[in-house]
Amino acid sequence: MNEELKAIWRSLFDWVMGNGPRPENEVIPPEPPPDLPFTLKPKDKYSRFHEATLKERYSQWVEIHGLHIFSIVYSGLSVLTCVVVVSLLLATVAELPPFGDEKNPANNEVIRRYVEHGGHETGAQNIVAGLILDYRAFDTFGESAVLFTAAVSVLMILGASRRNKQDNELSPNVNEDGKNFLQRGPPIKTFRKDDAILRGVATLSIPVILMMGCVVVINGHLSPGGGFSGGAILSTALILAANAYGFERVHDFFNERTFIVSSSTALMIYALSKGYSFFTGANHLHSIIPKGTIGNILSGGLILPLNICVGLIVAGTLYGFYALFSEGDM
Amino acid sequence: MLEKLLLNHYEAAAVILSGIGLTNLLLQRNLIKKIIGLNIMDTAVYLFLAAKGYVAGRAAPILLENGSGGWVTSSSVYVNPVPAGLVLTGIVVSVSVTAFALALTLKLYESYGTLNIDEALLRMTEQQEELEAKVDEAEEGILS
Amino acid sequence: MINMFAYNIPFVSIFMLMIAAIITPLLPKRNRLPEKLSCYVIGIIAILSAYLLYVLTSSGQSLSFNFPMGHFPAPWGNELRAGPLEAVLALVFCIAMLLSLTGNFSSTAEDIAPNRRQIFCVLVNLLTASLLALTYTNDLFTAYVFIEINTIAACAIVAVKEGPETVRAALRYLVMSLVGSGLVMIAICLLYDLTGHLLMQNMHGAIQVLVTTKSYMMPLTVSLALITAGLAIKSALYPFASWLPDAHGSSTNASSAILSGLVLKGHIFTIIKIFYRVFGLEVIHLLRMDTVIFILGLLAMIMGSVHALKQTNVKRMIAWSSVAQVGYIFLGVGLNTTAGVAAACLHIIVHACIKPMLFTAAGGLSNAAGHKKGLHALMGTFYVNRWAGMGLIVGAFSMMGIPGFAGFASKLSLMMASFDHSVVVWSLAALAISSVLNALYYVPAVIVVLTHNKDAQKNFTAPAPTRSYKISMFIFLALNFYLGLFCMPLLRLITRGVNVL
Amino acid sequence: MIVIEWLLLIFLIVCAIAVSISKNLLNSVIIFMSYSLVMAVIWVLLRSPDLAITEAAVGAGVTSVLFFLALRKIGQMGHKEDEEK
Repeated sequence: MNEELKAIWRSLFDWVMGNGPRPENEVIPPEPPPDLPFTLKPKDKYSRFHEATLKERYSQWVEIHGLHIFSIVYSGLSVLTCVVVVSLLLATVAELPPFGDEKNPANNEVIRRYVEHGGHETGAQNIVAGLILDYRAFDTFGESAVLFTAAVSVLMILGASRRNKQDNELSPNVNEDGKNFLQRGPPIKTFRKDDAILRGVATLSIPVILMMGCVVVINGHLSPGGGFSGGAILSTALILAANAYGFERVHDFFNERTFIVSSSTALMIYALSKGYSFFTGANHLHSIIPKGTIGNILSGGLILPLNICVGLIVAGTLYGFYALFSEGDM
Repeated sequence: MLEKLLLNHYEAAAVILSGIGLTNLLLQRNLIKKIIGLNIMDTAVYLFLAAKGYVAGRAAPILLENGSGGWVTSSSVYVNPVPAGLVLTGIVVSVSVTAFALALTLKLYESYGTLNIDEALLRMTEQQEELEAKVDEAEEGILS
Repeated sequence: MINMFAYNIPFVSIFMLMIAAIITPLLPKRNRLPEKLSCYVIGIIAILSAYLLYVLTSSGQSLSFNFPMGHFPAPWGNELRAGPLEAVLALVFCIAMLLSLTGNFSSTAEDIAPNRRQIFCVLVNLLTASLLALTYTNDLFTAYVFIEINTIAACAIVAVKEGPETVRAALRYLVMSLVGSGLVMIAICLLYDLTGHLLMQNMHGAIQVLVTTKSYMMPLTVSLALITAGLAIKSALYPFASWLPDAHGSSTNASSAILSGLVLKGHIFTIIKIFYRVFGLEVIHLLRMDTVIFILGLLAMIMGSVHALKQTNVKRMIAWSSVAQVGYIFLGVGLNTTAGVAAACLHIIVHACIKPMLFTAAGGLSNAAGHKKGLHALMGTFYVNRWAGMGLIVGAFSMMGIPGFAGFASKLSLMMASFDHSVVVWSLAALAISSVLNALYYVPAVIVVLTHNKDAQKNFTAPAPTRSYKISMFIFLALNFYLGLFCMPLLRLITRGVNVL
Repeated sequence: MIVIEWLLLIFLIVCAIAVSISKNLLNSVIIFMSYSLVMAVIWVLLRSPDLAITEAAVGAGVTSVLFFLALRKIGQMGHKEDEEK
């Protein structure tokens, strides 16, 4: 028993060390002549049976299967992470106040004032519009600033790249060097298609979309919608026009300069009017802005002009994103 | 616990979705998928908020007319408007972030030809080594 | 009690920066007008903040006030809040931002193309506005919105220097930041659901009620953990700090200085505010978050320095040292006492003054060595640009905690704060080890810079440092010595501010 | 009504998982678009028409367009257009 164990252990040891099983009647090879180059010397006396050591086998195995196994382990770990996060959050959700119950802590005196006095305090029929553009207007101002930040950042990243590229194309040497230094992706193509169907549909639908967008923007204080969603609808009209008639036609009235000037001006009007209302509110001064009667189109104090400003900013910015992403320029 | 989860089914779905989104954002290696994961996570959180604002049997927060030319302003008629306001802000934030992240992704692809940040690092080090080797060769050439 | 003018300062400073950011794209690009505008606006706001600080503390007691944004009082509208701590942080943020901009005026011009420089100024203005808003805000959702502005602007000023490496670093930074803001958003939703408020003091009241009745403890714990984790990712607490050296090491010097000195601090101060004003120290202790923060802080102090030891690029070394310094701040927060938080705030201020100086100095030195950033390439650069060399030496001594330099003051106050705490052994040991490790990588840098190197010095062709560089470096050095020698009044001021927080 | 709610929620989760495991980026983006549309429907059910309009215009509209443009730029959208050109 002991001997057997020893033999098994021995063979295991040999396998790990890479010496292979030792034959019964082993003939030990003679020592190689000393004048042979060092590299040709056999590794050890069992060299005939030399196999790769465990380490070598491991590295070979890793070379062949490593990436595959790694990706499997990685996705397994991802799923595990996901399950852990989800179960933790589910355990939390199970203890939260019940769904749809009017006794929840969120339905408190804050909400009561928004609903009961929101109408005559802000003049807006849509309580949400009154909430975001009057009660909590600072958040909404921050939100427009986020959009502005993203717009200038995207303009910086993509707008400048296109100009540099053109410079590179002008001087082939630079381009060559650039290719040597960095392997570039496939060249970015621009598409110009003359599609009669698209053009016809666009001619019919662009006025409708524009009108829809304007209605959503202008009725922001009366019905669902408002500056942001209306602006997004307006920008889709611009995008459709750019697709159907080509960018040049849209560039005639809307280029980088107009974009910057219009969105900065609109944001400036927004900031100044909101700043006036914050200032008067905080210092308990009388604000000259009338509230109007609820339900009229000219009501809600600053909400209507603010919605129009936001609509302009959003339409310009989202179209700007589109133009920068597809053409790399405006 | 399961009963409560079934009661809070919107919230439960929202946290499952946000968990999936978070995992995608953290662990997907393709940047486009990371960004989609970000969007999934954000919308899931907004779903959670919107579900928290819902009160059974109440109307959307737009003032209704009562028969006599006035407005119904009882707070037991409308759902909670605050989550809607917060989510509106949040949607703008997530579209801005998406556009910015996509722009950076395109730029990364232009420079490295890959959508994977780690692979980009690998390529950068390879290219730097090549460049250094070239510089060394050139220096040796000058010396000789 | 507070005059009309001082009362409006928090609102006016945020709004001035916003309007400066909006107007900058319309300005002509010549004469570096956009940068001058940013500098002037930030300088004016620094003066205003100093005046606010004076008004709030001159009468002997610490005043604080709330500023409603709009016509509606607190739980219905947004609100800003200003106290001595907020004022002092706003002052320091503005000064550090101004000096980072002016000190790196020429290197910014070298690194960034003119059409990008204008956008860089827009981003800097927005970043400062968001930092001030994070400092002053009293509303959790407003904090979230400004954290997002901060995220986008911070990633964009990493990518403002052209080149593939910055894009990669910015993307990595962006992904980690977005994970962080996602966690913060989930936590804010949970807290809103539990309390029904978004305003900090109303949330505080509701949470106290929840804790005394022992209801919803599990969601409360989860939301606290999520919001802390989210902000810790953004402020590069150690296990989440892998993005930091790339972002801070590869960007232009001004961006590195701003990011390391200020952006991290804005998020850390938000954590402090949430701990103090939303949860309260007892609740934090009850939910065991102080222990977690303390342990992570200890880990960051050691591991940040260990990573910094391995670096050969000077900017990456300084960036990893930021990770260690963030660990010090979290150590103070994790002590969970007024003295601990005050020491953490003091370290925020000290680090906001030292780190931009170190980055500016490193930028000047590597500029002197012909834009090489490897440590060995800087040999003898002290004799080319003595201002930058002085900056590096003083900053290094300060980081090591040599008495008389700014870092010593904050380390001493951290030590004092941990004495009345049960974990004193741990924090003292970590402070000692971390200081030794700091010395291990800063001393060689100082020696390299001071070593005469005749061969290489002939090749240095850098222009002499500009006047703005000298002036900013002088102010940095002066601030450093002021903080090192006369920090006790400042610490008392901060303690008063923490008490009324 | 409750059945529809459940169906929509399950659809959302299936979409999210499909986005994560799909090999083709174009498929992922299209699935994400349908996810956004269903989310807009759910917000109508939750009495938040403002959100529904915004999500339909932004999430399903503009965000998806941005994704499509990005995919076209990196050449993952199929090559029909190239051939025509």
